[in-house]
Amino acid sequence: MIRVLFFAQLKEQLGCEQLDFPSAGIGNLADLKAALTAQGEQWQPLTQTNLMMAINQEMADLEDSVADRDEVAFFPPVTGG
Amino acid sequence: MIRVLFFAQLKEQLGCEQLDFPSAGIGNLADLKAALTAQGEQWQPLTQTNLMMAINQEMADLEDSVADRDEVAFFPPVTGG
Amino acid sequence: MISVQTQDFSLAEEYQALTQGNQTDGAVVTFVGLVRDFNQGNQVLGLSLEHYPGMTEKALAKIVQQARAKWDLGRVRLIHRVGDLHLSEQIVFVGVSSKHRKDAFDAAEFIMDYLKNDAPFWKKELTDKGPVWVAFNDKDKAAKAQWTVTS
Amino acid sequence: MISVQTQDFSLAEEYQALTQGNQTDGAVVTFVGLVRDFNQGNQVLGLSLEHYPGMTEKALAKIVQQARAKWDLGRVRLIHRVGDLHLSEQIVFVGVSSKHRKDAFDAAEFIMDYLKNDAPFWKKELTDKGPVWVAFNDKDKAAKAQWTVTS
Repeated sequence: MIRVLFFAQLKEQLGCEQLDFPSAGIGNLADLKAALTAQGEQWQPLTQTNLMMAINQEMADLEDSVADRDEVAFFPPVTGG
Repeated sequence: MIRVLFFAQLKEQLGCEQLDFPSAGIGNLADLKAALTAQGEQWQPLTQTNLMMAINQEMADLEDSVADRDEVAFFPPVTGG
Repeated sequence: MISVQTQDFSLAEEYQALTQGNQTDGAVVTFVGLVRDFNQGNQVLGLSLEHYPGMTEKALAKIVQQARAKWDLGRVRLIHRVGDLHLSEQIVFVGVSSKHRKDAFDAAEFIMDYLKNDAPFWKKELTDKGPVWVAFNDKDKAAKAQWTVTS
Repeated sequence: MISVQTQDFSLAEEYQALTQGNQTDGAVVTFVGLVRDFNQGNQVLGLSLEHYPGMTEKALAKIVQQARAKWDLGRVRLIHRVGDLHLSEQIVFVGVSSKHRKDAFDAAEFIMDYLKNDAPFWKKELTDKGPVWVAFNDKDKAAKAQWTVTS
């Protein structure tokens, strides 16, 4: 399984904070995002532009590989400081 | 008279902190500097390069006019902060 | 010293930690970010700061490491608060000591510019029109970009 | 607030003066310059700061005015000590508050860069080789020059 986390307004839009998603067939972040979005209408917020992603708590891109037991996060551009 | 002040190492080199100098014949800072230097060997430190000057407590150049009762200062480049 | 915390911090204590027993650094630059009353067109009453525990600390450590690689720095302290904050409360602290002032100024500004782009914090402002997630500011992207151009 | 003084200053008090009752400024940058142990090849034990009373205050006021003309600043505080100072003692303080951090960073650095060139202070260091007048640093001239190029 892949542990998937959502933060800030994305978390509110999805109505979901975290979930475990089957890693079968998931090669990279793009695959994971597509598989999540395919679950239904309520996952459309994942298609918004400018979303940021992390794999195992490091910033990542859609092409980066994802493996079983990885921790993946999707979130809006950061606004701290 | 022109009130003339010296600071820092220039003051030590000249052995003089301030003096009143006759304003007759003094048109600008260059004139004043030349007249001071002409007083004798001990005034040679005034010919060193990079000396800074002020007239009435504002930074000034050799071409700037000096008049009777002005306060003029000669000093090395500043090193505060 | 890097800390992500709910409690407030003291500039005086941070300055003490930057300077005590430190005879080699002649320059100390500090930055404090505070909750201000007006942002992106809204009257702000307070804000709530969410973050990504675990990743936040790693991201901040990486930013400080990048700053140390670019400049000759003495001590660096970085604190970011999370949770609910009221108007005028302190949000973030960066303190840098160094031998020369330019290194301290550049590093402190660099750390803030990178933090604004790379550290997983999100601000939700409580405004007179209700809660509003703060939008990313493109000026922050430009501020980060300048460091790769001029280096 | 601009002050030329023999007595020490407190960063905590200065920060208080920059922020108290100030809800509009979200950014505060401070710089403190201290007597450090090694400068221009000499072991420093302390220093003596001479200045040009009267002109000093005018020069500092002009520098702050120049900074205010370039950036949107809230409060600005500038303190420079004179007289005899020991190792690790505080020499100079600049504090700037503003709505946006870049203005505060730029203004604080600008004020220091201009002070280093235009304010009539002279440092005599007490070193292990005896008293030495500090030589003007060409890096300070370059630091000032950058502001007219990039503005």
